[in-house]
Amino acid sequence: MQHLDDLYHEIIRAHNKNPENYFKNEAAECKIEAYNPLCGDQFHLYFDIHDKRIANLSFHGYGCAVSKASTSIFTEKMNGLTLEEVLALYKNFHACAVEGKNTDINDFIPFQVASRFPGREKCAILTWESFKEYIERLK
Amino acid sequence: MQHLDDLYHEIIRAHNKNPENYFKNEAAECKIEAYNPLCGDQFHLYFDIHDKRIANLSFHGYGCAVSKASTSIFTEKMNGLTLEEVLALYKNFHACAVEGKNTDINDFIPFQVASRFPGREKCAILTWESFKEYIERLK
Amino acid sequence: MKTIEGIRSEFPLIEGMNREGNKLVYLDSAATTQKPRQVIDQLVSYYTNSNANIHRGTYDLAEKATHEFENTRKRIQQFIHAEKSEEIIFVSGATEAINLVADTFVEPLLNIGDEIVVSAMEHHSNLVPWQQLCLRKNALLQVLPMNKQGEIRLEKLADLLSGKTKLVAVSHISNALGTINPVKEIVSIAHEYGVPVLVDGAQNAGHHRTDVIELDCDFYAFSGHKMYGPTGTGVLYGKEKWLEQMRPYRYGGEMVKTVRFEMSSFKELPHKFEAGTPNIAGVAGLQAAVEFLENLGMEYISKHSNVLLQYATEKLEEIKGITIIGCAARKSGIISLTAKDIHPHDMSTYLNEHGIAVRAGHHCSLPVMNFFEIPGTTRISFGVYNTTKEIDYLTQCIKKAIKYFA
Amino acid sequence: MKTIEGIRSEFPLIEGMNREGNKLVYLDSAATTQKPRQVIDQLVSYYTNSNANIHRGTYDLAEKATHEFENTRKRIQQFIHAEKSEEIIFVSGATEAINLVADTFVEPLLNIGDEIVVSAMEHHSNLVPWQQLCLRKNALLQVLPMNKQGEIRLEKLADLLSGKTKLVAVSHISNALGTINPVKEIVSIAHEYGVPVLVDGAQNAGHHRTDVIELDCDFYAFSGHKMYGPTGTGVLYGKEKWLEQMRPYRYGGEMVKTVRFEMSSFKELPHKFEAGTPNIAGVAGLQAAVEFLENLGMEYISKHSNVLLQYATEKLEEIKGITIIGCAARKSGIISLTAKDIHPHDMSTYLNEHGIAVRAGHHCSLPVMNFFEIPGTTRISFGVYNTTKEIDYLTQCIKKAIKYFA
Ligand SMILES: Cc1ncc(COP(=O)(O)O)c(C=O)c1O
Ligand SMILES: Cc1ncc(COP(=O)(O)O)c(C=O)c1O
Repeated sequence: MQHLDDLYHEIIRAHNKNPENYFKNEAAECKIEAYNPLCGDQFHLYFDIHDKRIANLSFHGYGCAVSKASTSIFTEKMNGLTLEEVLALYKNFHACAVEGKNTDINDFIPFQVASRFPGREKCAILTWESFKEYIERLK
Repeated sequence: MQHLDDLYHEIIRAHNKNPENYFKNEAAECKIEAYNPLCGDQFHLYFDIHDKRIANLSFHGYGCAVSKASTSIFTEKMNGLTLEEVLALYKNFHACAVEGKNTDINDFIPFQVASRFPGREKCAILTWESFKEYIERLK
Repeated sequence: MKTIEGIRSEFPLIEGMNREGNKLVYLDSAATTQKPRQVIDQLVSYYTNSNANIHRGTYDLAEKATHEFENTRKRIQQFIHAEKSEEIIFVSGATEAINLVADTFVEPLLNIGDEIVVSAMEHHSNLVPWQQLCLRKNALLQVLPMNKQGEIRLEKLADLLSGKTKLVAVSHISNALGTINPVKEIVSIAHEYGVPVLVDGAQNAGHHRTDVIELDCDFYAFSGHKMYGPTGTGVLYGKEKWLEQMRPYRYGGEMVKTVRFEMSSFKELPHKFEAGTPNIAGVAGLQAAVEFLENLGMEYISKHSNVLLQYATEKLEEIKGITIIGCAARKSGIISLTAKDIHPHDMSTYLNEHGIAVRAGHHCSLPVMNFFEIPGTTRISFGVYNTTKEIDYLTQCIKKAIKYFA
Repeated sequence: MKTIEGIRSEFPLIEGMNREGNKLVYLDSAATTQKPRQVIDQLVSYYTNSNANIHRGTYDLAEKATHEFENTRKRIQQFIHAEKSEEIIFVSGATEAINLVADTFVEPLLNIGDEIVVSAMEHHSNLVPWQQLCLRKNALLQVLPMNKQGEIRLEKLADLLSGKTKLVAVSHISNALGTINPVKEIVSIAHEYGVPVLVDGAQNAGHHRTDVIELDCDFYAFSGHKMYGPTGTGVLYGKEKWLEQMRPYRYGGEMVKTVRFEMSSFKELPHKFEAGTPNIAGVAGLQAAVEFLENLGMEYISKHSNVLLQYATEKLEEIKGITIIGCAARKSGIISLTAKDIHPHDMSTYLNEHGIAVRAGHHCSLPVMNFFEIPGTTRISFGVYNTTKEIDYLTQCIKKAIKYFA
């Protein structure tokens, strides 16, 4: 169970049960779909851009505990950031969740082990990747 | 060597070295090609039909010792026979060379072992099969 | 009589992984089965005693290899009760078998506006080849619907058939739902309209008796690795009359009679379809797999699978929050389920940590998932080595998972 | 340093067949090589420790199987010095690899009156697919000629190339003659005309270093079973830019991204080309074969083959009545010969009775036989296990055969 609790850290389970910013916002300026065909996970992200900063970020959809918690934390962290800041944070998260590196952001730590679980390497990074691709296309 | 001498019986080797009725006869009424694409063996058979009997049967071409000897003996045996007699003789030879059964025709006996040699099952029967197919199409 | 312990002990992986306090409850036989010792031994024996290229050799070793290979063809013929061994084509798997029929049988018959019928519960391997063929040729893919139990709506078939229909392609058993389809009835209806039927037997061949004459199907495709045999092997059965009229699938060594630069002629059945050096060792292993199955007896195997199915279904239905997807009246040893609020990947990760191997996802059957409006399921599937004790352990762990994620 | 006895002892079949007064001199490695113990062991180990279906599993076993499979891809990439592992496609053999390129790369490019160039010494597997494609599309098959030594007449290539040429297909090494072709030069000339080149590397990959970057070829095809690996495995290397633009070869599981009844989308390289469950165990065995080759060192292997070639050529040329077919300046370990008045099948049967396995016939290269105006040859081909002592024994037996049939 130790091993399991590493992946399903209490923070992840908590966010999975009660995700932050979890609502549809069809009136949003920007909408993104994050979709993983392998497992069917699918989140819709809703946000506006005010003064070059992300605003009113929310999400809705379906996914595993890891991807849902990761998306929930994503919405908490990204709200209010500039695109440059978003990219910097993406890099930090990627290093932690995909490359397994240490991070200075406490909320990211639970995702460090995700990449070591069979078939789960994409769960943590799904939303982050889709968002990054979106804003890179914006530039 | 015992084993080899079974396949390459002295009769087979003799016919291979000095085949009977071995000449081209482009003026013949009937010409048949017996060809085995697997090994490239190719004989041309030449003959006429006089009074419903095979006449002037000869052959020419290229093949292994077994197929050449078998064709040589074929020309000896078939010459002068009616089509019915040809078929009867074909059956006798097939039983001996393909099915490995005993035969009452001494010249056929050396071919009885042919079918047991790797990859050689078709050598003995090649000409006989082609001839049989030809006369069946005649009917 | 075989005991279940005796059968389990014939599987080195099952044995090995359950040694010394480790645990493996393998419940993913629909993806691939584990291999009995005699199949593995046969591979070793082939490479140790018989290895040579076939059909062209004039030495003992090549003769032995060729003989074993052609012998397996006869064994397979008897195993599926086909009429002639020439109707057995060795391929790399069910997917290749189906693509072969699409390219060389249906493609030349298919004109603009023609139709192909598939069922609503096909594996991608028996759906995408037909879909892509239809797209390429401007033909229409018709879908034979299913009901909420996951059963084909047989009464709809006749409506879909017409002079334009060139093929019906249907699975014998759905890998996503476990449904055993009424293939014999489907064939009989299709034949009334003169339409040939391809049956995807991937989930049947290793688990229940296969009788292509009784089914009267025109083609039957299956994979060796799902019937306790080696990966990279498979069989396409086809009625001789169809195989005769089909062009070769691939060109190369072994399948030609004569070759000149201007043209070539091709060998008779079955070699016409077997270009290049085949998976000779794999086919030897497949023969051992068939022997394994026949020794156990297909009746025994089928019954064992049914016992597990009934037992597991009952136990799982008792668990609150578990929904079984697919409750056809006739099912094989496959159970797809969803657990309220728990994603299939979380469930399978949880079970994996407890030594249970199940599959999570869409099982190469996205349209089935769309039909049930779910993104995926957790799938449990049985093999000859599974026990009711393993099912008890499974249900216990699923209950714990539900608590864990609550 | 490895001794030849040490190497021989790694081959169970060679060892086993030479025990207790029995004898096997295996001189048919161009048809298929024997397998070292580590390849056979790897198959056993795969089925005993890792067997699961790949790319879709969320349990340890499936993860292990997937990891091993993708790891082999990287090993193969390094082995042939390709740039990216995505350029390595697993197939069932060289024949499938070539047919794949014919169907998905050349076919869509080929218009009426277009041309494909093959050499005069191709194996049927690298001739018939192009011939049949040309016949189907009303295109022209051009033949790059060879001289009486069995060497490609390189100076004729430019004459055959034009804007209409869509591909040059040429073997790295001729299986019928042993000629090592100037592939690098052929590629460079073809590229001057913008024509891509497929190299059939079936006879090279297990015997000499392969460097697709240095050759700069566009496709490279080879078979596992001819490089000490399992049957039913093979590799197609293709430059990424070409593979990207090609349509999938087969449709089914593993290669799709999304599927709806109306349409599907496909995965990225290399999975786009790998529909259905692949030969997972075979690929594991192929990895062991590559390790075996790399441990011995391709340089050592190539040198060993060259020593045997020189030695055997000298000895055989001394025998009256023997003619060696194919005397190119650059040859691999393959010798085709005819013996005056003795049919190749009689020769091979005679040798078989003395425990020597050689091949007799046209070696799937009928046009080569026609060129030399012979119906077939007796072919001797070497592997890492062959010795000069075996060649002495061979020549002695050939001499006896000539006497026997005299
Ligand atoms: C030069 C060459 N190309 C292609 C092939 C075909 O290989 P496979 O039969 O393994 O597909 C062979 C082997 O027979 C060969 O020697
Ligand atoms: C019903 C069904 N059809 C076809 C296939 C494809 O089989 P393979 O991947 O062995 O080609 C499968 C297995 O995944 C299956 O379950």
